[in-house]
Amino acid sequence: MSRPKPFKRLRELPVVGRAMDWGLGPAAASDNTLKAGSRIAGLKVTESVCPYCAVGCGQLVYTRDGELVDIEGNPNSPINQGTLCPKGSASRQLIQQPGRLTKIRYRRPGGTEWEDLDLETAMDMIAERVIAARENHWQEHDERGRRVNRTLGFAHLGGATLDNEENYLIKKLFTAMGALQIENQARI
Amino acid sequence: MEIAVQRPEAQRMGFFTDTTVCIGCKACEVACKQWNDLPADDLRASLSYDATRELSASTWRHVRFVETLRIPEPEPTLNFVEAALGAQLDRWVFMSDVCKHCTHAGCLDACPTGALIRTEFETVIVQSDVCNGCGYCVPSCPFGVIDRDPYDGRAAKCTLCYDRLEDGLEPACAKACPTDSIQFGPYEELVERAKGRVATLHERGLEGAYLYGAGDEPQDQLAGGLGAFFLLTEPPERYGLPAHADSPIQQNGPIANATGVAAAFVAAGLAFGAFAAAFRKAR
Amino acid sequence: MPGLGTSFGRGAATNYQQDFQNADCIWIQGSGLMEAHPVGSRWAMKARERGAKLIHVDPHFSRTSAVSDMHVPIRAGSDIAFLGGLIRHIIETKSYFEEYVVNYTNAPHLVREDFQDTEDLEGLFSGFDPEKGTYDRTTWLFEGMEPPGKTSSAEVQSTQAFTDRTQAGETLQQVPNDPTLQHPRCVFQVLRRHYSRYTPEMVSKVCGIPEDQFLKVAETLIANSGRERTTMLAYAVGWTQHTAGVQMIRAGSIVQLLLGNIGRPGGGIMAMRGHASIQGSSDIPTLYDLLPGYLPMPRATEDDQTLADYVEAGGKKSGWWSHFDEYIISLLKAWFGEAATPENDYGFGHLPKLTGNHSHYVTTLRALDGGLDGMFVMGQNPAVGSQHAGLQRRALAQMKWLVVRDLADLETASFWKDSPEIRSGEMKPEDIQTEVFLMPAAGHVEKEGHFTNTQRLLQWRDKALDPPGDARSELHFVYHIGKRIKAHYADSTRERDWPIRHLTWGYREHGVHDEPSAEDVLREINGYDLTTGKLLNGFGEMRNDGTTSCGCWIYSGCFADNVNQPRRRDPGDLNAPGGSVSPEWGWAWPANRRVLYNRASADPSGKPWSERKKLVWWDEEKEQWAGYDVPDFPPGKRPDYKPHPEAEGMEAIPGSAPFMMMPDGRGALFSPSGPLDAPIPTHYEPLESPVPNELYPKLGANPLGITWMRPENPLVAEGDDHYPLVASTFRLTEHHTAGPMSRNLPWLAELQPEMFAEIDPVLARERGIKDGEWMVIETPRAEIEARAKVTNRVQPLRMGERIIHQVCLPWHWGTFKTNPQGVTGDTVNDLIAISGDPNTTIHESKAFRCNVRAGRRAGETTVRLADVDTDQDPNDDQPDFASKTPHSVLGDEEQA
Amino acid sequence: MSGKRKGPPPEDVTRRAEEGRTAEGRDVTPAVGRRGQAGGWVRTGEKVALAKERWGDARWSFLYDKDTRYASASANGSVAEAARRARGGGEVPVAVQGPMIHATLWTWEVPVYFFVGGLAAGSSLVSVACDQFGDHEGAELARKLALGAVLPAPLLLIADLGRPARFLNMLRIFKVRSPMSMGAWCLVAFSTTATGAVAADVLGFKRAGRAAGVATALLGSYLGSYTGALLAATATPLWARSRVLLAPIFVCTAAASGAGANRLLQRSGPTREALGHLELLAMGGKLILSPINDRHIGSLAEPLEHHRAYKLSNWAARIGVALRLLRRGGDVPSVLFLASALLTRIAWIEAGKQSAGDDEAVARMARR
Repeated sequence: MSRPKPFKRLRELPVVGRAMDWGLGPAAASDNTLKAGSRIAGLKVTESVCPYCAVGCGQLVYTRDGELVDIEGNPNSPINQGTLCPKGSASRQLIQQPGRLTKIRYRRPGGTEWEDLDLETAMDMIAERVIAARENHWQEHDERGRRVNRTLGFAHLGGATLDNEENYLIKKLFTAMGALQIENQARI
Repeated sequence: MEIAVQRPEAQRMGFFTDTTVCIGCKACEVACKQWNDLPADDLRASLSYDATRELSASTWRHVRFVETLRIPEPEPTLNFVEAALGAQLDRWVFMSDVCKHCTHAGCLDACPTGALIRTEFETVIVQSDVCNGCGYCVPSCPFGVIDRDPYDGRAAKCTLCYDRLEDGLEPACAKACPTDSIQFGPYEELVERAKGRVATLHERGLEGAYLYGAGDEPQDQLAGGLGAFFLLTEPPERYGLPAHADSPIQQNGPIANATGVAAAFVAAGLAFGAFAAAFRKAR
Repeated sequence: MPGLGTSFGRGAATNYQQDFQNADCIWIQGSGLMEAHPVGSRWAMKARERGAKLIHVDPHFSRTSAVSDMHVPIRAGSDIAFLGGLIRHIIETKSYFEEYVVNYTNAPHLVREDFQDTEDLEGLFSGFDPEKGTYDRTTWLFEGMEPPGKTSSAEVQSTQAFTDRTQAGETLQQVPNDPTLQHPRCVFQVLRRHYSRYTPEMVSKVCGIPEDQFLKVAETLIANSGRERTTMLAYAVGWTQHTAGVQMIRAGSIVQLLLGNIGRPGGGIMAMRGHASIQGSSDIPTLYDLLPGYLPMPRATEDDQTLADYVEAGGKKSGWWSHFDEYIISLLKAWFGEAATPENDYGFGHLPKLTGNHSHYVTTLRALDGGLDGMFVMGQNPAVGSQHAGLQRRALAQMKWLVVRDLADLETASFWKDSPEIRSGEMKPEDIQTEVFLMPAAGHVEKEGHFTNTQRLLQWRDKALDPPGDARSELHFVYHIGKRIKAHYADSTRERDWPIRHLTWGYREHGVHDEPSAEDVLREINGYDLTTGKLLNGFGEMRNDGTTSCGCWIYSGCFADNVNQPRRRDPGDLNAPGGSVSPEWGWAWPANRRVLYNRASADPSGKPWSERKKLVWWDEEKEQWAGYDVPDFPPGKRPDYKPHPEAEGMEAIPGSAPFMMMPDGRGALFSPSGPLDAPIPTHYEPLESPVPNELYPKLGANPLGITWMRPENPLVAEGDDHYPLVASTFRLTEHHTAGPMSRNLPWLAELQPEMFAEIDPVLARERGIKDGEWMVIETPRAEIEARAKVTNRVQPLRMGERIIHQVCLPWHWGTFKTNPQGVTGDTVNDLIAISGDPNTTIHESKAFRCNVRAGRRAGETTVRLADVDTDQDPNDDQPDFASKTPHSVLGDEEQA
Repeated sequence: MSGKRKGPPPEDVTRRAEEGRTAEGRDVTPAVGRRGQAGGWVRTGEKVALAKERWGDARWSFLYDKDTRYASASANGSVAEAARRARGGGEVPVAVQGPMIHATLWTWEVPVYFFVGGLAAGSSLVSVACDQFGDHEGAELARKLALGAVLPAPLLLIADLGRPARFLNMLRIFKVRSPMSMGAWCLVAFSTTATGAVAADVLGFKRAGRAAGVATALLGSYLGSYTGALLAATATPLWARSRVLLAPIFVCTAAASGAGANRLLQRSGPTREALGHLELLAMGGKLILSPINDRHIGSLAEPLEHHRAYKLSNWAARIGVALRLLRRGGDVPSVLFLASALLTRIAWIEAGKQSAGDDEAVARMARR
């Protein structure tokens, strides 16, 4: 194998050698380079937890004026110590994903396209429908005459990426309404 | 000296990528894209589990999946079934490839605009505000790292997270790596640690473990020593790495230039000879 | 996770992920640890660098296998044969940890005389009712025990899923026992006989694992267990998703108990769960059969008509469950506040009652039959992620309304517009009468709240920014829907509306969106002392007189001292002895214990088994338990404490019995009234298996395995040679479950852009399938196409004379994408029948039969179901549930 | 990947699909990345919250600390030896799993530039020779030709750039090490002196014209040869292994093309004859050097030898030489030599791409 001896020798020569380094060094540095720094310096940080698998990696969320700038691992977390897997590393893109919904989409029965719907209207409509489903399918007693106070008119299927607080309210509200078919990913 | 940004307290920083603890998760690829805000590449069918296939202008970390499993020849014999039944599934090696930040950097030597510079951390970066996309760095890299973006037109590659380094942060890939296969730190310490790792693996019987790009005698160095070096367990070609490499300009430039200019003068001599002959005859 | 619950007392991972580093051997089976939990495997990799051995038992050679010391290819679904082989080997070579087994497990207990084993009954235990397809479990009890409750076991079967309502009413310290383990009816001897035929040769024949490889695994586990060493077992859905899933986990638990690995550092069983808060969503369940804290959902039976009945049936006289009444009463107080009084049974009677199985698949069929008005789907994608996804999509089309909440559009919300059934013309948008509300949800950084991770660790997320536009958290959604519903019923006087009117709903609102305070909800979950108004410091402070409230008893203490404990962020000194526990980081249930049953890390006298493996010990000077972790034991209970024969509650647990959730304080090798399908795990084939059951040829699959014999859910008939291959699904690191969280993210999509199938070279050659080209995978339900990956990472298995080929399928793809850089692919779940484990109703997706061929599929994936006639009465939800095994059971044989 | 893609990049398509979408208080532009640069470098001088200073988060390693057997404290001498074992030996011991290196992205503009540059360089040499032997008219014509040939060169080079608007950055630094930099400067200087020479000629400053011609020719010696050196100083096996003879071969074709072009246009009989000798010698040189080089680099030459342009260039050269030796064909040989010169350059560039894509070849080269 050949070694770059001629180059090395050239570089050791008095004048020519210096010339071999022309164009390198400080003259080449650009303004952008000289002002390089991480874009998260000085930003607000919030401690969070990765939403993907159940490992529970700590995340640091850097934001500037209410906009998401960066999500990376939390070095303090004894579980992940700053590391993240590819999904966790992509979680900024999860939040800022193409196709992220910001408006309600409504599809009327038999409809062929989505329509827009105002949030408050949608909430009212949904409440109406849950109430109707409860009323229409209310069972006071089962066929053997035992008290069951329930409705099988509507169901819930939740992902296991919901917060415990959210699951708690879901279970609490729907159970109070008499719903039984409350399920989640744990079985899927 | 080559260093373009002078900061007195700076020292050489590097990557040590230990393939023996890599689980092939590709966190480094995504963490790099996230931090550097790089786009996904055009979709490609994957080979093995490797859909990225190679380093590119928008993929600065790339996990290679080294298949050591051979699919038996499709001979319709009983032996074929036997071979498949008995196949040893003991090796499937992953290696997170990255720019080597060479001491003798081919891309740096080649760059006509000064877009490529050596930083105070002795890493090699492309200054995106300077690069005009001449493309000469692309064939000048003996490791197939730097590439010119087919849409954007500028060359781009790993900066060892130069911006993060400036603020005392470790590079995004090294930070993300769940099993610390990618380790980052002051170069000299890193090399010492890597050597210790090789020694440990040898003690454990993994004789094939070696460092690619660090800890070599001067005559064996790869490109003068690699700022980002690797611990490998198979011959380098399995990972798409050359057994030997140097900055092509340092290796071939002086000779090629010398013979070229010499040839030009020979040509001039011949021209004068031809003219002399022709004009003598005419006279 | 009843497999763990019935073995040890709590249905959750026993240790914590960082504890992998303290293991001497990590045994991964039914899990792709490195693929599915890359960061969790960080600690396994650290263990490896500390000298631990890694063993991976899995149908295909994955990234997990690549970094393990040993990969053992196994036929999907044959795990119990393998585990039974280990149990036999450990017993026969006397390699069990004798002192541990005698003192900490129920090995010495004597089983009733009328108990008959599968070895006597060709695969069935005594008490099987061939008519109902269920067991009367009376004969499984220990000598002198009476069956719990008043409810017949058939009814228990139909309502019990996921609950730990087990061994109710037992008082066990009087059980006759033989500490020498010699009595022929003692559990140890029963176990020994039960597994006597699970020889290495049999393992090889059933699982396709060569004998020497099996023995190497057994020897490695044995060598790395005992006083000085511990082995940790990691499993995941590779075990749960079988019709004998609970039994697989039970079998793994038995191995770990025999080796003495439970309750010890670097030991135990890590149930590697797949979603950010899937542990949390069982703890605070959105599950039909549970109330928070694993309290069973009341049934319509006489057991649960009144609070007193419910407590009597659910509580236990000894062990921790003797506090049962405190938990349910405090829960009712949390929900109904002032209105819950002793006079009205705290409103207990108003809770809806179960009469059968109302799990997801039952509900799906109900919907399919037109019996469901509407459904809320929050952060879920059943059109891809649920089994028999084609059926799911058809069921969606039968609902009146559907509310889908997610970050972006997905298959479930757009089933009426863009799905295989729409493309095939089977369904037309104009004909689908489902009204769909697709609501934008808030992302994990756009709301606050907490997740419970795989190690029972509650971790709080602070909110970093507001959700965009009309996106809102689920908390916001449920809270504000709740407000509307409460307003609607505010003036009602009807009895049935009592719970809604009195439901406590007074959470503070903040911000421009009137977001309810998540911390207020967490405080309610933690519970209050209603006499002082102060937050409870733990479940120990709870009372049964209505003076405490608590939304989830196992989480009580998470807001102790008015501090949001899950928000604690001090990792501590990781390098200190025992520092890996990090007790000040977040908060783990129960009572911030990081290693469950850690009393077992000390010997019966309270001394650590060894210096190397010390975790919790008896401090004689301070007269209490001490250690690196919070002791999972009454802190002042002396190790030599012996209960009085008449003692009840925790008083009945001796100082040497580490499993205080169990009535006898001992780990269950034999589970008399735990799982419904077996007191000791027995090898059953998957519902769809291409081979007969080598051990019990007359039986085949789990006789209690649930399936739905409906035309839309066809199973491969026995003897049908058209589907000779075993298929199994697995996860890829680069994608997440049904894909909405990864397939539409360009950074992840590019890493695994296409659905593929891994097959071995022999099969590929037989079928003319070429690497990288298209292939079709076919089952009676559907056919899908995928890129072929012909690789030795999947091996043909030799099982005796037979050679079995396996097809390994990652399952993350669906047919819809939100942006041009997203990726799509055929849905594996289109292939899979709905079925269920009898205990959990978790389906069998890890082993089913299929066939493959080269080329592309002919039509859309589930087109073969288009003409199936569905004619079922939607209200007939009882009969079709009862388990009907497609394989012949003994009763049929006798008739024939 | 090929050199340049038309149309917007995929992530821009994704981004544009969502243009105009707004959400109260939040920027909902999807985060799908931007090409060609590392995102957002800003120096604020402030600290990064919750990060340990001076790379503290990267301290060895969180994972494999002293409580593991990860690495022994002291390494023995076997480390360098292990690497030598793995990397030593002349043969590649295993199947190569590429890709190994990237091929050049240059398209047709570059070989054409090489051609016109060579032609210009050759012409500049001819002009000096003409002056020397008294054919000043011929010299002026040669100088015009040199200028004419070099004029499109910058345009070709600019067209090949990924960012043509930044052409001037080529002159941002003077980098002796980089053949590309030196070539760019040389091209500028050559163009300047060539323009000066022609201007002087036209304005009647004969002596100045001649002096500028000499300077142009001196620069031409580099302009005609550096292109070969430029290729040879890369990692592409075919080029790198041809480092001794590639530049001389390019000089030969440059001289031949310069001579050929001039011969077609020159009027003076002796000059034409001299140019005929020169192109014959130069092409002959190429025909001799090329096979020597091919043999020297062995199988690495295959992509070149199999390339159609290369075969054509050789045949053009051979027929031209034969015709010239037989004194037949009039101007045809000169045309053939020009064609050969262009084809040679095309062949070398294209074969270089193939060579770089041949992982086995790259691996083999690195072993020897």
